[in-house]
Amino acid sequence: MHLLLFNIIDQIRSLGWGGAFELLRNGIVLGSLYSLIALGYTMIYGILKLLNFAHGDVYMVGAFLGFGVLTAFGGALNPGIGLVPLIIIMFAVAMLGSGVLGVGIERFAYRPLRNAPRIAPLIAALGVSFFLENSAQLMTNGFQYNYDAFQLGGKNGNFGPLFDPVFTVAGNPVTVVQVLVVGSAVTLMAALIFLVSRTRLGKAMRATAFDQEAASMMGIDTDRVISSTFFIASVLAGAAGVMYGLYIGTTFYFMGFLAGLKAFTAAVVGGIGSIVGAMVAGVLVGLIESYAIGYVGGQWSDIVVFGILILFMIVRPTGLFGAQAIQKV
Amino acid sequence: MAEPQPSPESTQTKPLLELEGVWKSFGGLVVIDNLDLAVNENEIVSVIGPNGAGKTTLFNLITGIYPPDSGAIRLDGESLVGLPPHKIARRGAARTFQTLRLFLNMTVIENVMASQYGQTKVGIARAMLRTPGMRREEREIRARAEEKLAFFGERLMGYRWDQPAYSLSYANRRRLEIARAMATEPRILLLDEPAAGMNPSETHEITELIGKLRDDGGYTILVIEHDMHVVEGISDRVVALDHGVKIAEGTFEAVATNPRVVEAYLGTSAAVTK
Amino acid sequence: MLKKVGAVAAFAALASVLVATTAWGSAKAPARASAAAAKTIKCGKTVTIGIAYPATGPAASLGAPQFDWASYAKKRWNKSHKLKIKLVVGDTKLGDSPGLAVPVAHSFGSNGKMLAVVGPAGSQEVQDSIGIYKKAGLVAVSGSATRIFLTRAKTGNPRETPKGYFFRTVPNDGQQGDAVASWIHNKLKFKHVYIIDDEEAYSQGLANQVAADLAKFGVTAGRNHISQQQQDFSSVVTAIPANTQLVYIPWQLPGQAQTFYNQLHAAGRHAKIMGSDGTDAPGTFQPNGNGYVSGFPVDFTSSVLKSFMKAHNHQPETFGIPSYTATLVAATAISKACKAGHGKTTRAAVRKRVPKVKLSAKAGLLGFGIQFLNKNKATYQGPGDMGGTANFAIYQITSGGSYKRVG
Amino acid sequence: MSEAPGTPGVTPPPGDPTESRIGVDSWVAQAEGRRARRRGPARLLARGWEWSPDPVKLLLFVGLASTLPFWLNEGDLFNFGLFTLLYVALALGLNVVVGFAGLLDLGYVAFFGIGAYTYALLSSSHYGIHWPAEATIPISMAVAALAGLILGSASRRLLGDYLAIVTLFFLQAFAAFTNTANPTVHGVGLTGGPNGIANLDPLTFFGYKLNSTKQQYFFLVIVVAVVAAALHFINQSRTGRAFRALREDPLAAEVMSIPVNRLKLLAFVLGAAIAGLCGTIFAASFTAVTAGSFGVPLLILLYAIIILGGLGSIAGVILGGFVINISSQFLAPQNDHPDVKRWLFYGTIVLIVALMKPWYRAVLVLAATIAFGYAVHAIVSATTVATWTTGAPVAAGSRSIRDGIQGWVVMPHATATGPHVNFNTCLYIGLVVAAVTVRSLSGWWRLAALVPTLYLTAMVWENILAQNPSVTALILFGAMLIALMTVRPQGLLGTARVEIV
Repeated sequence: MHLLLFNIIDQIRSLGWGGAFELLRNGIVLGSLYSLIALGYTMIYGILKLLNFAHGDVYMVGAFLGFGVLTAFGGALNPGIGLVPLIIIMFAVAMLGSGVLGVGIERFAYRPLRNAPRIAPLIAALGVSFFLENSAQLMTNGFQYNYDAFQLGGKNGNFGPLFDPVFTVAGNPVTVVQVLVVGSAVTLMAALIFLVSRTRLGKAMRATAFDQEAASMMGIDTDRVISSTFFIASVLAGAAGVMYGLYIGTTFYFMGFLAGLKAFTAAVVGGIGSIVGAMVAGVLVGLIESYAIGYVGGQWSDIVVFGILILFMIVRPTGLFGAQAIQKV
Repeated sequence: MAEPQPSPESTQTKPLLELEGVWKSFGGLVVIDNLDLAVNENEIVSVIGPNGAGKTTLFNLITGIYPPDSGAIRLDGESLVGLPPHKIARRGAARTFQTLRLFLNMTVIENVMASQYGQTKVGIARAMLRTPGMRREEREIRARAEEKLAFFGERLMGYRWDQPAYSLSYANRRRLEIARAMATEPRILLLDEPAAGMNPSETHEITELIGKLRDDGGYTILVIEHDMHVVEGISDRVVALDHGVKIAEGTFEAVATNPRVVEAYLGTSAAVTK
Repeated sequence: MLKKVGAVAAFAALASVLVATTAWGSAKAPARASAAAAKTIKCGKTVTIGIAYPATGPAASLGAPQFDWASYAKKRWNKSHKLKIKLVVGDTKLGDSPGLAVPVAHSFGSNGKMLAVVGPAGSQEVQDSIGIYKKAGLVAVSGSATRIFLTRAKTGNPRETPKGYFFRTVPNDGQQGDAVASWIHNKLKFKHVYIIDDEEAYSQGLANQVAADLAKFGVTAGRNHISQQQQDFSSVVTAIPANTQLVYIPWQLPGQAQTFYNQLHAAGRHAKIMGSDGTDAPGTFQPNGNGYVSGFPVDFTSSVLKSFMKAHNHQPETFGIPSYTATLVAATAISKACKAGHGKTTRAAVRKRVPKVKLSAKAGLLGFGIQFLNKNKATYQGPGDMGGTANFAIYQITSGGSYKRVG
Repeated sequence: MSEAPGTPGVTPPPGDPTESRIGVDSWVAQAEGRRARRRGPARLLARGWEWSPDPVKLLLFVGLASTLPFWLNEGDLFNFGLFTLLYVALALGLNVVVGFAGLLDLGYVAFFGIGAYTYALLSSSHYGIHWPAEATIPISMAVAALAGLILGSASRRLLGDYLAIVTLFFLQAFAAFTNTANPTVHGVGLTGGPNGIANLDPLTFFGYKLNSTKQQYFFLVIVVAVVAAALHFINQSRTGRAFRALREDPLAAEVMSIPVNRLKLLAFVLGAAIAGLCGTIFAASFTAVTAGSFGVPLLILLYAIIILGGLGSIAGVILGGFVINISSQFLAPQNDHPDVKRWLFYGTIVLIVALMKPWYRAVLVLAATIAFGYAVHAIVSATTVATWTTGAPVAAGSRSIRDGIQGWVVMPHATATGPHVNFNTCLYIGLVVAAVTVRSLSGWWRLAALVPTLYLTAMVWENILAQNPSVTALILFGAMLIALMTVRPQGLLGTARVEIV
């Protein structure tokens, strides 16, 4: 233990400020992906009190849809259309496709269980997750598929414009794709906040989340509101999937599980049901992970992340932004 | 935990349940405001007051669901402050809930047997081996449960024992809650709106029952009630609360005609004076 | 009363079951084990070989080429031989829970027609299940279990396999580690190396071996770990010291290695990168002129390889080639045993044939002929390992993506 | 909505017969009597099950389980018998936590792992310690129980989903600890890292070794019987009632003198101890422990078992264990029963269709599907190149089945080149879409849509699923969970729970 601590200090010193910045950057980029997925968990939990275990797999499907579009246009090395329209189409198809998938999952797996005991939809969610993950394995033969995003738009297999530096801090570049990921994540989150706080649908969502029965008596079509929530949540996950593909460069049928778990963690740490909480905590989880890998070492990173989270949950069980519910008796 | 022995002469002079200067606030909102309250042995005291007066919070404070911010709560001279609810139940304070919290998927008799946990002591090791002592205690638990249910006449007897609690009607659920509270062998019963949602004949019946609980069962009773017929019919003493403050105390007539009480009920004096 | 009688009866039944178990176990257990090995099996027209590989779970992408190559071996064998072979699949779910190598071994052992097994894939799977194969008298020929001690005879290591039951058609970690380390030290003359393993048994074993060898040469080697489900390596890249000349990544998933290279490069690092046989996949792992890989000396011009790639329409995965070879070894041993037994044979007979099988470099697709050792050799090899010139080759990966053998 | 005349078994309600009885509790009480009653053997079975006393049920289980070794070979005994019982025993422990006490514990598998590792450290050459089972079993159980106590007391303030999350983190941290951290103790990695610990001793009781699968199986039969009996007794005791009360309403239970926190801890500890016991048995009969063995997939499997059987029901858990393990074992590729798989698959589909009422609809659909298949096959073979219809079914069994399938289902030749590359993907997605469509249609439209859907199902099975049996098992497992939940959320032997009335 003592030795480990010594190693950490040594590592911090040897990486210096440049390394610290790099880890910060990596953590924020990864964290904004976690945030986007966590938003889905937290919205669905908020409205249905359901932990949608299948959400991570919707994200995986989104990544594959983006890959499908890329392949349909000739692949990253030889795209048939310009870079910007290509990326826009990838996002559009992946977001729409994941959204429809999310609505379908809700309609056929969860809606019949509205009045069942709470554990039933939870198990159905596990079933959906199993189904999606293994279907993806069946379709992909278990291989990783390369977006080749690094070469996207580049000449002769060199790095494309996505990996040009936008600016550098202490010699550490921040690339276009990193700005793109964080920027679109922030845009999507801003749009979401606007939607929830300002629009009719948002009001209906909040009302349904607060009391489904009362909301339906007030003339709100709760089924439609729930469908819309699933749609929005899945759209965000789909977008995250494409961003991941562009940033990391691969998709993999198994990728939904761990990302889903981390995002789920973020949703809980943020205070499940809280939208701002999910955003902040997503970035936080990304940062913890990044610094744990950089300073403590890869083999300890999961233990550090989960250990911190266990401690956090025990000290503050309602999460960062979750309200302490007063028990009505 | 030994069952509290009915103490000798001292109870005559000392109240059984005693609250002294109890405060409770939630997020800055004072719900119970410097409340003093005493309930004597074998007495029926009613707590009345408009919605939000802090009546149910009072019960929650006594049974340990919330701790008071300050003040003392004593049962038979011993402080209850800081004890977890199950220990308070063992000391002899049992309650029912306004919003009915039965163990719905358990059978009627199981509901009553379950709440005898505090007075019984066979652990899992003996349960696993099904020792004779364990089986004897099981029989005793069952007998006591049947005895409590018998208090309610035919309504909770016979074939009803083995039916799930959710199959009971509303009135019978209220009765079962009382039986369940009785099974913890309390010294004081806290009944939270026992007549709520009942029709006139059932209300009449419950009024009689509460009297019987005191007379035949020997319980001391603190009751929250909105129905003034019931309050009039059962109370030795009435305490009126408004915004956590005790605004009146005394006989039913005295309290019901108290101007502050009338005012607290928003001028609907008709409701108070029938 | 009824309950009491019932309870007493239940306990009596339990007790009698216990007694029965005792009597049965002590009498029959040892006798049955050798019976399975000696049982006569008719060869008929088709003989059965089991193939144990990870078909599902996180390592499924490793299992797929192994199965494809083994199936290809079956196809080619059946085209040119009268005695056909049939593959029975066993899914060991490497890395998933619960690991199924042991149940698969039990199933194979009880399959009355089975004569030999290709696999298991992972070294720890071999170590977990070899006892069961031994009991059933089955021989296991693995195309990917490379841990050294599996084949070291009588060195007292608890991970040693019983002699004559386990064979492999890959050179082991010791050979690969030596080849890699001496190449880094002697040819590249690098002084600062960073080693990252993927926390799987294969990867850790190889990484430890290379680290130990490099330490002997006085080369400093940093160490880090990633997980097999990880795909964002940017923070791992950050942790690599700036003066690092070569990053050694003995991983199992070539896709991961390629992603790692891209991220390393995107972060502005210029260290070379070196993979192992796990990442030896010319279609996937293409570090653009900055990489090396240690792999099987495959003859890329071979017509068999070309027709495989055509038939399977996916990138030229070479990780599965030793499973092809292993299938041929098993099939050859069985056919010889069947011939010797005039259409009948036993598992024991097949098992004894395996060490005598010899394949030419051309037939085996690997750049060396197959012949098995009978005793310990040099520092690392032992019975079950291949003798002769079997070793890993070092490839440089050119900027065009083709592999050029350099060592 | 009037009451059916002459409902037996319940005394008729008193009072005026013209009075409305809906909602009156005597009316509610007779709900059982009014329910449509089963007929024939199903009813006899249900009656017999309800009436037989509990020791008889236990004897029935032990009796049936004990016959297994006489008609299964060693491999099947291991996979079908030993595995099932191991899952049953594990699920019984999980049932204490989830079913009895209503705590959503997602870290349960970690205790199983702790038990297994404890055994591995105490009975192997890893540290050269070879203690006998009579010592290691209590120690493993105690260590697992202690871990349960620690996790339980750390998270005793947490409820519901929060508890689920903390326990899931615990499992992940345990997996990371055993697989990757592997701290060095006495010069040896404590957990062996990803290699795990191999060559464990067999369970040895007072010098007597349980070497063979049969011995281990019988030992496990005894363990399951004893654990089931003990849990049954606990369930019937005051502790069991307190657990149920706690599950129903923790606050009311606390107020009714039940020490809720201590009981939660007790449930955790009890579950963990059983998991620890299973861990030792698992480690000993696998002769090895590997970090990967204790992860989320196993957890999901166990949850599936207890939920399929019916939460809180001991008999249900045993039944659930049998159904889940045996069905997934049949689908596992190494259990080489080619015909069984195919018959199981088509049989299930025909059975589901046959349950349709009235009967002539079922016949119509089946006949139409068969005709549809021949028509499609004829059209495809007449209009396209030969490779579309020359594929061969995998492991078809007898020649006639093989020919029948080949002439009915469109099966492209199994080369993944040319126009067939995306055929399977399109087929699969098409089936999912078709199934969803059938689900949302009604009446004759549904019947009409059912015909091509059934045919697509057969095509997907022959072209994709039968070729990838291991993945198929998992896909069908997921689909089964969804279907079961929508059809019968309380599980097979569970009683429907009422949450809000």
